[in-house]
Amino acid sequence: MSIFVDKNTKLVVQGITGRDGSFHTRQMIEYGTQVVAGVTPGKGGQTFDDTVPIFNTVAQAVAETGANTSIVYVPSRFAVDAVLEAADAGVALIVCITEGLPVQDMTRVMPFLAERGTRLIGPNCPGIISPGQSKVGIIPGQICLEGNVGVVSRSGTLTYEVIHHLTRNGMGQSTCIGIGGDPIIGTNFIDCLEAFEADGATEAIVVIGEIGGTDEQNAAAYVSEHVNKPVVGFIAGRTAPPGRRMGHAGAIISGSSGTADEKMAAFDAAGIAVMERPAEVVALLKEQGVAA
Amino acid sequence: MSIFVDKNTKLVVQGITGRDGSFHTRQMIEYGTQVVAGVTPGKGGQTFDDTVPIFNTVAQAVAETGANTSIVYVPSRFAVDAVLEAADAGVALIVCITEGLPVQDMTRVMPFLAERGTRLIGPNCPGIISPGQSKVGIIPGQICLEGNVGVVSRSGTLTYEVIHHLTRNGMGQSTCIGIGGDPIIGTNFIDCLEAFEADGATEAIVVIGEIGGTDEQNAAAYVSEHVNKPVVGFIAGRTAPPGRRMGHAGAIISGSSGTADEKMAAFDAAGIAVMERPAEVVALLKEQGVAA
Amino acid sequence: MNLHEYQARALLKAAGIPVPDGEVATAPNEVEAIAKRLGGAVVVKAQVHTGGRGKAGGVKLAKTAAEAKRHGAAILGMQIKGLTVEKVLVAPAAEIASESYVGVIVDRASQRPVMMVSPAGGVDIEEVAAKTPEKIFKAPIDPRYGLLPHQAMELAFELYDDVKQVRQAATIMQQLYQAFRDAGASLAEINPLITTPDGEVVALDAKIGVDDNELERRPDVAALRDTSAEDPSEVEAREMGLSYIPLDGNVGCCVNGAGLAMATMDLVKYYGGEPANFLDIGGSSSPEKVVTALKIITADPKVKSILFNIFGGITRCDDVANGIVTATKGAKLDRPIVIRLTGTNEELAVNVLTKAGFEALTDMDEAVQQAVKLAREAA
Amino acid sequence: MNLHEYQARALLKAAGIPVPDGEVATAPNEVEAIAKRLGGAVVVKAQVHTGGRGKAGGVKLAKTAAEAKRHGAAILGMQIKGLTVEKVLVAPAAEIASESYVGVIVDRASQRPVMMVSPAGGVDIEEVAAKTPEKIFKAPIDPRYGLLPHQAMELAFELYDDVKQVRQAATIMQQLYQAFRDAGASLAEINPLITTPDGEVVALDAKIGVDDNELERRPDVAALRDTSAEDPSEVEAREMGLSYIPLDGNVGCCVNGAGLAMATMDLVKYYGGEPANFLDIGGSSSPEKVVTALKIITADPKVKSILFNIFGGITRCDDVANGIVTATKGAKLDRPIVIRLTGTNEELAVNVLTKAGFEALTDMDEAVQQAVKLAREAA
Repeated sequence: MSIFVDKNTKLVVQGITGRDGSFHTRQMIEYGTQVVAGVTPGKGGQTFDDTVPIFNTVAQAVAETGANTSIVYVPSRFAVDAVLEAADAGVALIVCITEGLPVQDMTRVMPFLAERGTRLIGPNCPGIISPGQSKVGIIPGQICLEGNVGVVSRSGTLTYEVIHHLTRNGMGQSTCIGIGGDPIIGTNFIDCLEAFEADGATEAIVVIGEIGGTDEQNAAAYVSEHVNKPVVGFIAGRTAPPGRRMGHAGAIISGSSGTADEKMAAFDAAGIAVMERPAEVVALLKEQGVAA
Repeated sequence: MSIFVDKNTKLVVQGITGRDGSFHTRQMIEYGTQVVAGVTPGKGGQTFDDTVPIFNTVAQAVAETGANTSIVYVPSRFAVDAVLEAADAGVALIVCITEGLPVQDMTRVMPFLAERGTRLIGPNCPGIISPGQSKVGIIPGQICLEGNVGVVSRSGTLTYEVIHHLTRNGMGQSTCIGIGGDPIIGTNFIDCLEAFEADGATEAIVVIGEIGGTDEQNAAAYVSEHVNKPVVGFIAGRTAPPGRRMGHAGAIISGSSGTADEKMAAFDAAGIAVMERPAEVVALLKEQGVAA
Repeated sequence: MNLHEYQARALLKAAGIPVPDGEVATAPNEVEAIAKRLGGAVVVKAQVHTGGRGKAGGVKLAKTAAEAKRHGAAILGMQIKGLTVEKVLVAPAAEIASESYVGVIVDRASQRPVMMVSPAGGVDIEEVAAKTPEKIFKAPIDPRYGLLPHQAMELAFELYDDVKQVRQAATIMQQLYQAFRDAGASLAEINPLITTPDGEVVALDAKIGVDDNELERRPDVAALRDTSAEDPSEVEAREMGLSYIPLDGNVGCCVNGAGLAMATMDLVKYYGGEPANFLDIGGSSSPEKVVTALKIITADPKVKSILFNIFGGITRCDDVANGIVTATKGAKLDRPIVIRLTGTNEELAVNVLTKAGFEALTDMDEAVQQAVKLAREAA
Repeated sequence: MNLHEYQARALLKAAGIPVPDGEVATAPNEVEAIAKRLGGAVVVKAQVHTGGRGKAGGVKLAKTAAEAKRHGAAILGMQIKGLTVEKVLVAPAAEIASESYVGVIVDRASQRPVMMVSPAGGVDIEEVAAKTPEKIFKAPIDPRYGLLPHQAMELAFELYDDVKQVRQAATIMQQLYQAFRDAGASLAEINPLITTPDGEVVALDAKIGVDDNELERRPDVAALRDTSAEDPSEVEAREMGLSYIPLDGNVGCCVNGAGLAMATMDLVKYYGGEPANFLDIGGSSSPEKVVTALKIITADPKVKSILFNIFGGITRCDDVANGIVTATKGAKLDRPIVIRLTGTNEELAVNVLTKAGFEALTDMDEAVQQAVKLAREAA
């Protein structure tokens, strides 16, 4: 088991013939993901790498291949419509890797998705991987290991760092999901916590947050009320100055709100074991009774 | 019993101090309608005719008086926002008497109301009356009689003509509702048929349609599948030329579609007794077993 | 309100859609001058608010400016379905490689705008829809989002294979939707949308119908109304807030309310007569409106009897009665009149009318039968 | 990207909001000339991207043009929170009857824009929100509909009793939202929105923050960027696609990924050091980016040791290694460097580095500890 993606994930790649799209499509196929279709307007009828049929529209791709998940690699100025197109075509899950989507556009995207019951992961995220089953995104497959720790993070490489520690210490993952670094994202911590709590294969959860916003505080409140599995947490940005965007559009301390300290305190109050360093993840999980 | 409005209707009048609003508010109060509030921005705190408190906003009116229904008499350029304001304030039913609302605006109003679960009657309609209980709109109260015939119509004075025949012949009405003459309206024939069918006080239904659109055809299909009560119908516009708007924005035969003949045929096929003249309403109802 | 082709073309052009050059002329000399300026073959097209111009001889191809002038002289002043041609559009004759249809309407059933396209363009689209519905492709538009790029692309792929043309058509659809929004239209269509021999996608003919309810807030669009192309009596009625449509019969009808007005016309027919018009004096009627209404009805020489049918609600019967008395004070009516009034202030009205020597009925069927009979006797 | 007050004022003015006159000056003479043109008392306001200008002496009232010139001379060139004042706004001193706050932000929690108003204007709104939250009134905006007229009226009634002022404020809110939309803003506020003694509602100070992701499609807004008001190293980094923020410490950090970059800074602090900067070289890094990154880090004299922390994913470790080698080929680094690399092409990278005489670590904690130690030794 796992959350959001698994062996039954049938993926359509939007922007399959682009630089990033083609590179990562090969990586995903190599990992074992069922990539059933690609979309590039005007290249409908062609075949990607002699294996994946290309369509002009997502609607055609879904109709012809039964794709249930889409991944968006198109450039930022086309990405909003790519997400809406996938939602209109009826896929259940959209993973948007592209960064640079205007936040006002996202305020219009979210109700569009809600009306159609479509889940979005991202934008500006590394995607999701359920080790041994399916990889939808850019998380390096070789650092992951099949197992029972669920990992959810607002970050990319910091997540890899944590996964790396887990894998080296024999702690496999059920699903690793990067929810993205933007102020408005499709899937938040609570969505993932809820899914991990319900997932039979997940025994413990690692939550990796950062400064900015109140998602971690909301996650903490959710954990104390609804999550019975052990949760371990990390917050990046204790040394970040207020008022500056730390790379991620969403990583900003506004006034005195959204600091790492406030988030760590919220984790602590909710019974989430808080790491001081990423390297502590394994030790803390063991303390919570998780076996390597 | 009745549909949509009854003794428990607590009405807020939007535009209560305007020319039409004040005139019809007095008529409604005289008829016995519970008019609990009025709204005119800037006149909050005043009292209409020493009896009805006036508020600056519908939200305030609803909060202070528990109004559950609103009627809109404001000029057409303010009417769209008046409808949205009432929906935002949480009333369950909005009756929009005002005519002249742009149809493209209505395409945006409808999903707004749907999201909030608000029913709109109109725009460009005479409103609704449940004789002996409540009158919300401009249908003359003195031509109505309490009883068990439900009347629904796209027209105003043509409806009065039919009600007049019913009342003069001792056939009272459960509710008479004018759904409006515009191409896009909040409540259509089917909504009313469904409500009349479910209403214990209604024993028979009179449907008064006209040329333009396919609402009557849809109503006919609905009647044959879902309505067990006797239904009598009339269609105005058998002599109307194609391509011309007959007063109502919605009363237009487009190409060869939306003609009176096609609608009458649909009624007939659905087992709806079709009047040739408004004066036949009583005789046809009696044929259907309705007692005077 | 319908726009002329040349007005619709201008709106589409302003929205960025490629439209061939073209100018409007009201005299044959102007036609010739425009044809000279354009050079090459031109098409001279009657600008009237009706379909079927081509069949009626209102669209002609000219190889030379002189020929264009001759066509202009023939078409200007021509009658098409009862309308006089006051203006012609002179445009370059386009070379056509393919013809498609692209249009957007407000769909009553789904309560949304719908973009429709068909590779079978250049012909009556209603016929295509009736005979080969599989050649019509539709995208419902959520007006809160507009026509989304992927929707336009999906439709455009139904028209063309070449991705360059697909993108051009998709852009045109988005521009067409924008023009539709900006004009407050209930319909905006390009028929045909052509491809030229060198592969460009171009809008050859355009049609825009504007929602009358939009005109108050869009004075620029309202200014496009061409009253010279309308029946003067309709213009006068509209300016007084009356809704009037002339017909072919001989019983002049004056009614309050559109539904009742139609039902009155139908009843005239039912009793063997023919209505001369649709006329709704509206809800808040004043004696002045009634005076205008009577003036318009009596100006129609086909009218042999006049029928008033008033169900008082907001409309006060005495207002109508006073209007009738005022209108007939100066000159006695030269045609018989039948007046039916019931509802608000009925008694006052009957009083006013009786004093002035008019009879007042209260039953609709009775009044209609009488009016039909009088018209028949007068004919 | 933050706009200067004078830029924000111009956008609000363009949206129709009443804003007092005012011009920008870069020299005391200009200040004097503007003050003369305006006549009467003026206010001279430092244009810098930070709050607390007033407390820092960056906002001064002048009764005469000569006094304005003196204030201009004092304020221009002044340092406020590390930023040099290059421009001042000279505006008429307004008479104030009341001060309110009106602002619109994108609210992360509700994923919508929210319009906020408070009758307690002219002060730090965050303080108002913290101490007297009952004085803040909010309306969530459905971006598909915009700020609806009734929402604006509801908020405006919380600010004023006079219906004329209520309508003015409601109109200003709708214009503010439009400016917010048109600029691609994440924040747009008027603080204070004042009433004048004769009852007019006027925007006295304005603040607009633009979403960087909007700049590509809004060249007019992007053109408002004032690089003279920024740290030159930040400008250079941004132009190379790097995300760089200078800090006060002495360990220069170069990391791929924002989260890992923050975690690296935090770990520096954890092991007793102080990070000199945040620097994210991004996902698709090239050797060129690494060269620029090293140049920016070494240009900071506070930096005593340099720390690379790279987790290869899309970023290839060998690209980073080659960048380091290229950057140090001409001139040897004058400060110690610690390099941690793991992930994609790790072995290639170690090879490249070893050949060039660098040591390569694979553990983050070890690398950070070493960099902290080296900085401490160098200090």
